[in-house]
Parts: sequence; structure tokens; C-alpha cells
Amino acid sequence: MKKFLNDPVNFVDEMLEGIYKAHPAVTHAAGDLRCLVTAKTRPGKVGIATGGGSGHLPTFLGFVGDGMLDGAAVGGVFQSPSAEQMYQVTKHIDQGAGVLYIYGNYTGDIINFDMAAELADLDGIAVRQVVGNDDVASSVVGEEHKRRGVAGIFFIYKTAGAAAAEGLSLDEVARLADKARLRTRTMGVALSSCVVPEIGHATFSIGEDEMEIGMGIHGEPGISRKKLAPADAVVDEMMGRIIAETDYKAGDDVAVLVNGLGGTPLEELYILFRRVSQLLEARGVTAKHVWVGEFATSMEMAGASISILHLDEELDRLVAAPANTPFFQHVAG
Amino acid sequence: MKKFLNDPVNFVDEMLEGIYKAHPAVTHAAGDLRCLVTAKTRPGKVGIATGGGSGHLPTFLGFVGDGMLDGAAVGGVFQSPSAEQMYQVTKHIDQGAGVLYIYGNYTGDIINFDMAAELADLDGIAVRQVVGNDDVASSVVGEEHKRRGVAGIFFIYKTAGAAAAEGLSLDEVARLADKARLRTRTMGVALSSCVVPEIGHATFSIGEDEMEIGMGIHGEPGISRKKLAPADAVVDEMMGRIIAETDYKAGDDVAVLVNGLGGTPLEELYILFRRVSQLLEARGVTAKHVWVGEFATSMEMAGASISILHLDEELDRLVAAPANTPFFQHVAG
Amino acid sequence: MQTLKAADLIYLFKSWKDLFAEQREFLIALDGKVGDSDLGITMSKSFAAAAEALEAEGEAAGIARLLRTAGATMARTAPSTMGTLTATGFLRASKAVEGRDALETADMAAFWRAYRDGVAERGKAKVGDKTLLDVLDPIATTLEAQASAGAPLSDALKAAADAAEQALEATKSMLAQHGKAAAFQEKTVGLQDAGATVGAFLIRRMADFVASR
Amino acid sequence: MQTLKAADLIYLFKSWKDLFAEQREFLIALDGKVGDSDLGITMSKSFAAAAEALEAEGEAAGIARLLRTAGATMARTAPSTMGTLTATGFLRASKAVEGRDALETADMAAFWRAYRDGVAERGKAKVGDKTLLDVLDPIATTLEAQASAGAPLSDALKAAADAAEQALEATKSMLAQHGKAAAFQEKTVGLQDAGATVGAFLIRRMADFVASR
Ligand SMILES: Nc1ncnc2c1ncn2[C@@H]1O[C@H](COP(=O)(O)OP(=O)(O)O)[C@@H](O)[C@H]1O
Ligand SMILES: Nc1ncnc2c1ncn2[C@@H]1O[C@H](COP(=O)(O)OP(=O)(O)O)[C@@H](O)[C@H]1O
Ligand SMILES: [Mg+2]
Ligand SMILES: [Mg+2]
Ligand SMILES: [Mg+2]
Ligand SMILES: [Mg+2]
Repeated sequence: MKKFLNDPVNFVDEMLEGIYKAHPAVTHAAGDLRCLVTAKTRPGKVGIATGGGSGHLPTFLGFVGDGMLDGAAVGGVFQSPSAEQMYQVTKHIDQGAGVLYIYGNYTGDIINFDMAAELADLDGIAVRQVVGNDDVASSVVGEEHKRRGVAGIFFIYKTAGAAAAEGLSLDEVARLADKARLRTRTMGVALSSCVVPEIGHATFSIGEDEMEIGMGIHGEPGISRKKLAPADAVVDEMMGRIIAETDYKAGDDVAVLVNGLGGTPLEELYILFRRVSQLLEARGVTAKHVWVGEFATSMEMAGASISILHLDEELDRLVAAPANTPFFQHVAG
Repeated sequence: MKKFLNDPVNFVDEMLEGIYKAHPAVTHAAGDLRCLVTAKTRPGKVGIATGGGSGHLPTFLGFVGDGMLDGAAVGGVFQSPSAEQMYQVTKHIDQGAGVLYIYGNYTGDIINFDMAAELADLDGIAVRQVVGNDDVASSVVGEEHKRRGVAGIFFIYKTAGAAAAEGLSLDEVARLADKARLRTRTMGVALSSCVVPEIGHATFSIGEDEMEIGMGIHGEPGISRKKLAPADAVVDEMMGRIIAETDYKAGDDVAVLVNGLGGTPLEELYILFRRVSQLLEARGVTAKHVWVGEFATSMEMAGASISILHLDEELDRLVAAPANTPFFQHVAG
Repeated sequence: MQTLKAADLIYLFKSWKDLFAEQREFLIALDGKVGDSDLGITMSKSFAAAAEALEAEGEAAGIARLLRTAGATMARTAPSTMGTLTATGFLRASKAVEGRDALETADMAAFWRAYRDGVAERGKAKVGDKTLLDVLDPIATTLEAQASAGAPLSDALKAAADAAEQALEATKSMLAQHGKAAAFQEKTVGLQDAGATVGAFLIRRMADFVASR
Repeated sequence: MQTLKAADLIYLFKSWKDLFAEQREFLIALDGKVGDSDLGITMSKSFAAAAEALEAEGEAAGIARLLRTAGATMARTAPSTMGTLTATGFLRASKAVEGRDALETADMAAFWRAYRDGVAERGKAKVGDKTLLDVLDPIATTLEAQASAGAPLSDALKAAADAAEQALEATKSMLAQHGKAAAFQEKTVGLQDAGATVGAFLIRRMADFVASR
């Protein structure tokens, strides 16, 4: 296992110690390193919490900061944080305006966030939940509630974070986050496996010339495994699936996120984006906001995903708003 | 070869097409995709040009933008751009105040930038050069002029870019850039090889349990190859070499860059930074500015480097200044 | 042994801890087929933590209190799906046996009924959805039947374990509807459910433990 | 053939192109030992481009013009150390043979002297630093001696190629002072220099080419 590690058991906590040292803008609550919260809460603002397993940096905790989130409960590698941790984060970030949970559609996380919401409710904290389910590959149309949440959650964060920063109410922030969720689609492809530190070997094996379309960010099997095709053909297949279930029309604007899974060079992500942009242009659709880089990784997995958010006027405004978090900065144009 | 590629021959140009589509803040000069320049030059400002091989994103071209650089000549993977391309970039970005070249200490780049400077001189453009040589592993003390330039060039860019943005003269910008150069040290370690697209296989082989201390960002052999040690021990060895040839004193401030070489998860970089920070604290030295992430990569190489800039008052001011480029944003605290 | 006392419960958790230490790699591999490979880790970690916590608490705390400690410890140490569901199960079982010093067959039926209901409520799965619930339900119903028939605890648990293993076998033909496996419907057919495997392990070890003492 | 004419030069570049296509993998491996593995790529690419450009330009352009095209094309297509140095070499050689229709031994001496001086000036290396210069220098001096002795072109080139190969062999015992290899001083001992290898290839192929026609 080729990793910079001390004892694998301490992987997450040592990572967090590094993060707190590097970024004074975030701190932890309840004496628990894994309850990461912003160092400056803003009275009256809707709080936004997220949470989920480690191993996906900058998702989830990396987006805690100005114009984005207020707290994140941090789990073990690919494991949900506990309900208790989510609850502690909730209590810390609530500023009287309630808290919105945004997280990915995984049973472990749902069960724990549900528990946390019950606990917060007993304290009189209003909690709303938006559960990201952008991964087109993980279930068919009509069964969207079964889909996994992957990199597209970034757009939900960005939208909700900007809405909360504008001072909107919990209902309004939740409405906008949910709108971003409903209008986001992601397709991924993996070329190699990740290695979970405590497991120490590849989660799955894949041939030297193979790719897996639709693989999940924990190594969950995808839709089809085939011979690695040229980059353009890979994008054509991924975009084909996204476009088939959306209604982009000429003149529409979208936001695009080309996300690396951890082991793929940035150069290659731009080769993928080039093709995405050609396909959108061919339909008269404008990629108005573009991010290319690592946003939701799977440790050292080689691979990429394409997420597209179908903009409307208010989503456009919120996506464009400034943000400044330890792992993500956006200077408004 | 597990890459998202079309024809490997088009790797760099397709990457650039993607970059231009994604980032309207940069464009190209002289009808040559490989002459990347900022879309908004500022009259009277010292121009800053860089250049070098592709395969290191976000280095080099990723730092063209506000508060940083004005142009970059883009070479093939790990190959110098041509003197002609450097010259075209120089002509485009000169705003009457002269142009500073900042690039890495590689013979190919030097020879070509020298040629370009001669051509620019014929046009009456004042050119100064600062050649990054931060890689401690690549030559002994006393022979620093033989050292390679690696991730620490980021600090030279940041310093010079901020100085130029302040409206300082070419001499002054060059002086400050050179000061940042002299006060920057980097040590790297590699765990796996990169793959050059046109070559198609690993540049070097390394055992499943080995690391190479001091390896260059093109796969140049390092100082020693040994069994992969725990993360803290790796950092201790790297920092030991940096500290041995610097004069950090209690109360001093430094800027730290923990850089991933392409294939190493961000989580692990924070585990490394955690140890860096412990070692600095033990000496009473403050890591005043910290960046952790990918800044100078070697395609998909697994590995990391640690760069430290010994701050003084004026370097502190310049490093802290805001910047906004397609690949790097910094919101001044 | 025809009742399970607080001291026994502490030993049982130790035995469960050993069981999941042994089955760690097997469960990693099983969960890896249509999941994320963490089940071996979370189960071994959470039962180890629970066994330690019970040991520390000591038999004087009583059965209900020990079960609560087990549940709370597991919720903290392994908040994955199975970790949280297992924690929920023990927390509900704790309530169901409140005030009992020694569990007989009828108490054990109440224990597993509460365990099943807790998992069902928290996970919102139905019997037949290819989850843990598919073995919890026959465990609970078998124990109820055994209690009505006046069977001694060891016989009742053996019957429940047999029923659980049959039910586990039956999960092979089901299509996963929940958790990470749900995305791979057809691919899950032929594979036994990982969480259900844990459920069958739990009851079989409990039966063997009671039989051997 | 005792002179090299414009038409020959076009064929010679084709032959060099074939040579570096054949030697591509060998040079990648050689440069990989204490360098960055690109030499095989840059040399095959730049000679292919130069050969094509000369073909397109045609013999009517004359020798000096053709050499200039070769140099300019190479500078554009392969701006690595060797690419740029080789380009510089041909550009300087072009100036040195300005006005000549056919190169005799004395012209060839001027050609390689200019080539060597260009490389030395641009690269700032000295003889003995384990670079290309270590074969360029004996090539130039041997040709000068052969010219003084009145040797015909094919004999002179053969002597120069022999000298180059000896000089190449001698680079094995040197310590690299420049380029990517410089950081690995002791490790470079025992290895022949990659750039010098290219130089020896160039002159040997030129000698063979002239001898065979
Ligand atoms: N909604 C649910 N209700 C009950 N059991 C479930 C549910 N979802 C999943 N499971 C069980 O959880 C098992 C997987 O557990 P675990 O590996 O902990 O999940 P994860 O790693 O996805 O958090 C499945 O085999 C299944 O038996
Ligand atoms: N300063 C120099 N002067 C002359 N030749 C040099 C110099 N530096 C390097 N070389 C030659 O260049 C060769 C390497 O060429 P190349 O692979 O193109 O370099 P790079 O890949 O580093 O740009 C060396 O083997 C050496 O012969
Ligand atoms: Mg899990
Ligand atoms: Mg090179
Ligand atoms: Mg699992
Ligand atoms: Mg080379």
C-alpha cells in the first residue's frame, strides 16, 4: 500500500489535526475533532451542516466556510459519522434560524442524520434535510430516490451556501437547495481502485486496459466494465446518459463540474471538459460556470465524473456568488 | 496506460482547448495555443512570464491571472516550449514596464528563455530572469546553481505577482522574486512513477514498498531509495534536510506549501502537514501562510513535496496579497 | 444453562467480539461484492468496543443497562448502516428486557422482537428487501413460537439460529432494495446479503454460547 | 561521392529521420537512466519534421537555406535541450556554408566547427563536461585535420565518425555537469552521455551516407 500513513487507525484524526493547523478558519466543537465547524458563525443565518465518510476530500468538510457550509460531521474512511457527532455540529452552528442538512444518499448517513434530527428537534432546533442523489448510473429514471450522491453535491452546497449568506429563511434555503438537487446530474467513470487505509489493498480489481462506467465513489460497481476508450468516446457515453434524462434547450445555461476522483492528472480532466463543452455547444447550451479539478474524490482512485446543473435565474445568481473556504475559493466575476 | 486520452500527440493542445473553454480569463497570443496570456493586461504593469513543460498542472500556466502571472509558454509534456513561443508571450504581455521571466532551472528551458530574451532585447523590451532552484535534493550546498526548480516556484510567482500588482518597477519586482527564490527550499518524495502519454509506460519502476527521497518532478532519480517509512518519519527526513541549510529562528515566520505530485490523496498531504507543523512549532517557528494541495505535479505520480519560504516583512506582505487565477484563488485575510 | 444472566452477557459479547475478529476478512470480502467492503471493519471494531465497555461496566449494572451500553458504544464506534442498526437493535432490546435479571425463552423472544422492530423502524426496509431484517424477522417469530411451546432457552435459540440460516440462504434469491447494494439489483441475485449474514452469525453464536455453558 | 549537394542533403535528412525513428526506444531508455526519457521522442520528432520541411522546400533552395530550414523547424518542433542545441548547430552550420553549392572536406570542417561553436555558446558547457560537446569537438578538429591533409570527403567523414565514437566511449568515465544528469554525478559514471550519443549517430550516418553514394 503506497500511502503516507502512520498507524492507519489514526488516519482520519491525524488528517483533521493537519487541517486545523493549516486552516484557522475552521475549528471543532464538543471536544471532538470530528465535529468540524466554522470559526465564525453569523447570528441569524441559517446553518448548513453536512457529513459523511472521509476519503473524499475536499468533500465534505472542505466546503465549510464563507458562502458555503457551517459545519461537517466527519466519519471514518467511507463511513458515516455518528448521529451524536451530527447532533453536536447541529447544536454548535444553529444561530436561531434553523439548520439545513445536505448529505449524500447513503443508508448509513440517512439513518444517522435522521437520528440527529430527532435529537435536535428535542432541543427545539428546526432541521430540514436535502439528500443528494445526482449519480445517474446508480438507478434508473423513476427510481431516482435510490441514486447515490456524488460530486454534484457541490452544486447543492454552493446554492444553499449562497442563499444562506443572503440571509434567506430555512424554508427558502431548503427550497433552493432542493431545486439544485433536482436539476443536477452526474456520471462517473473509474480507471483504478482506491485503497482504504485500514483495509490496505485495492477495494476492487480492474484490468490494465479497462474502465468502469458509473462506478461509485466508494468503489461500488458501475453499469458496465469495458475496454478503455478514447477520452472523447468516454465523454460521449457519459454525456449521452445525462442528456437523455434532462431537457436542456438551445439558449439554456448550465454549470459544469469535471471532477477528478483522486489519481487522475488535471491535464486529463481538461481533455474531458473540452469534449463536454463541444457537446454542449452543439446543442446551443452554454457552460456558464465551470469548475475542473478535484471536488469529490475516492482516495487515489483514477477516474473522473461530470456533473451538470441546469441553471435558471436564481440558481445562476447563487452559483456565481463569492465563497471562501479552506478548500474552495470563488471570487465573484 | 490508464489515461483519459485521445491521440497522445494531441494531449497538450486538447488540454489547452479545454482550459480556454473553461477559463475566459486566459487566452492565447500569436495564433498559437501554446502562448497562454491573461485576457486583461494592465498598462504600465511589469509583465511576468513563465514557461516550461506540460504535465505539472497547475504549474506553470495555471498561475496566469490577477495578482500572479501574465503569460506562460507551454511546452510538450516535460519539454521546454520554444524560444519563439516565449518571445511571442513576452511581446504580448509587455506593457512598457518590461518583463520578468520566472521559470525552473532546466537546461532546455534556460537555453530557450535565453534565446527569447535576446529576441525581446532586439525589440527593446527589458527582460529580467529569475530561475527557480529550490530542490534541495538535486545538489549540495555551495552548488545551488545546479538545483532543479520544483514546487517552490509557487512562492516566487506569488511574491513577484503581488509586487507587480502593487505597481513596482521591473528591478524591484525582480529583486523581490529573487529574494523569494533565495529563501525557498523544497524536498520531495515519490512513491510511484508518472507516465508520459507519448511514451505510454512508467518512466521508472519502484517497488510496492519503496519510496524515493528527492526524486525530481520528471522522474529524475533522487538521493536515496528505501523502504516506505511511516509518514512522520518521512517528514522528519525531508524537514531535516531543509532545516539543516536554513537559519530559521524562534519567532520567525514561514510560508509552507505541501504539494501533491498528482496521485496522492489530499488526506495524506494533511497528515504530512500535521508533522511539518509539529516540527516547526518545536523550533518556535510559525507557519503563517499554509497551502496544501496540488501545485506542481508530475502527471499521476504518487508522492509529495514540502516547500518552505522563510518570510520577512515584505515577503509576508506579498505572499498574503490577494490573487485570482483560473487554478489558484487567494482571498486576502 | 437455561437463562442468560448479566455475567453471561458480558462473556457473550466477548465471544461475539472474537467471532467478528475471525470473520473480519470474510465480511470485508462479502460486503465488497455489492458494497463498500467496510462491514468486516465496522463489525469487528464495534463488537470489540462493546465487549470492552461491558467488561468495564461489570455485571452489577444488570442486563438492560449492559445492553444500553453496548448499543451506545456501537453507535459511537461504528456509525455505518449495520453499526447503527445493530446499535439501535441493542438499545431497543435493552428497553424490552428492562428489570429482568435472567433472560428465559420468553424474554429472549421479547429481546429479538424489539431488536427487529427497531431495525425495521430506523431502516424503513420490508421483509423480502434483502437486508438484515430478513433474518431478524424469523429469529423473532421462531423465538415467539418456541416460547409459546415452552421450549428451554438453548433449544429455542438453536431453532432460531436454524431459521436464521435458512432465511439467510433465502436472501440469495432476493433483489437488494436498500443500501449500497440497491444499485446493482440483478448482480445481487445469487449472493447472500451481508447484513443478514451478520444477523445469522449473531444468533448462531448466541445459541452455541448458551448451549455450551 | 566526394561532395555533398543540396539534393543529397535532403536525402541525408531522410536517412537521419529513419535513423532516429529506429533509435527512438534506445534513446528513450538511455535518457531515462539519468534524465527524463524524452530524447528518443524529441529527436525522432524533430528530424521527421526537418526531413519533411526540406523535402517540401526542395533542392533549388540551396544548402545554406535548407540547413536554416532544418534548424528553424527543429527549434519549433523540439525545444528540449538537445532539440534546441541541434537546431542551433544547423543554424550556425547554415551560415558557415553560405553560398556553397557542394560541400567538400574543408566546407564540412567549417560546417561542424560552426555547429560545435553554436552549441558551446548556447549551452555554456566545456569539453569534458559530459555533453554533446565532447563528440562535436573531435568531429570538428578531425575534419579540420583531414581537410589540411587533403582527404576526400568520405574518408574525412569516416575518420570524424571514428573519432566521435571514441569520444563517446570516453564520456563514460566523465561526471555530468549539465542538464538533468548533473544532479546525479557519481551515478552518471559508467554511462555514455545521451546527447553525445546523438552526436555520434549523426556523424556516423553522414559518413555512411556519403560513402554509399
Ligand atoms: N434500509 C435498511 N434497513 C435494514 N438493513 C439495511 C438497510 N440498508 C442496508 N441494510 C443492511 O446493511 C448491510 C450493509 O451494511 P454496511 O456495510 O454497514 O452498509 P454501509 O457500508 O453501506 O453503511 C446490507 O447488507 C443490509 O443487510
Ligand atoms: N549545457 C549544455 N551544453 C551542451 N549540451 C548539453 C548541456 N546540457 C545538456 N546537454 C546535453 O543534452 C543531453 C540531454 O538532452 P535532452 O534529453 O534534450 O535534455 P532535456 O530533456 O533535459 O531537455 C545531455 O545528454 C547532454 O549531452
Ligand atoms: Mg460503509
Ligand atoms: Mg526533456
Ligand atoms: Mg458496507
Ligand atoms: Mg531528456
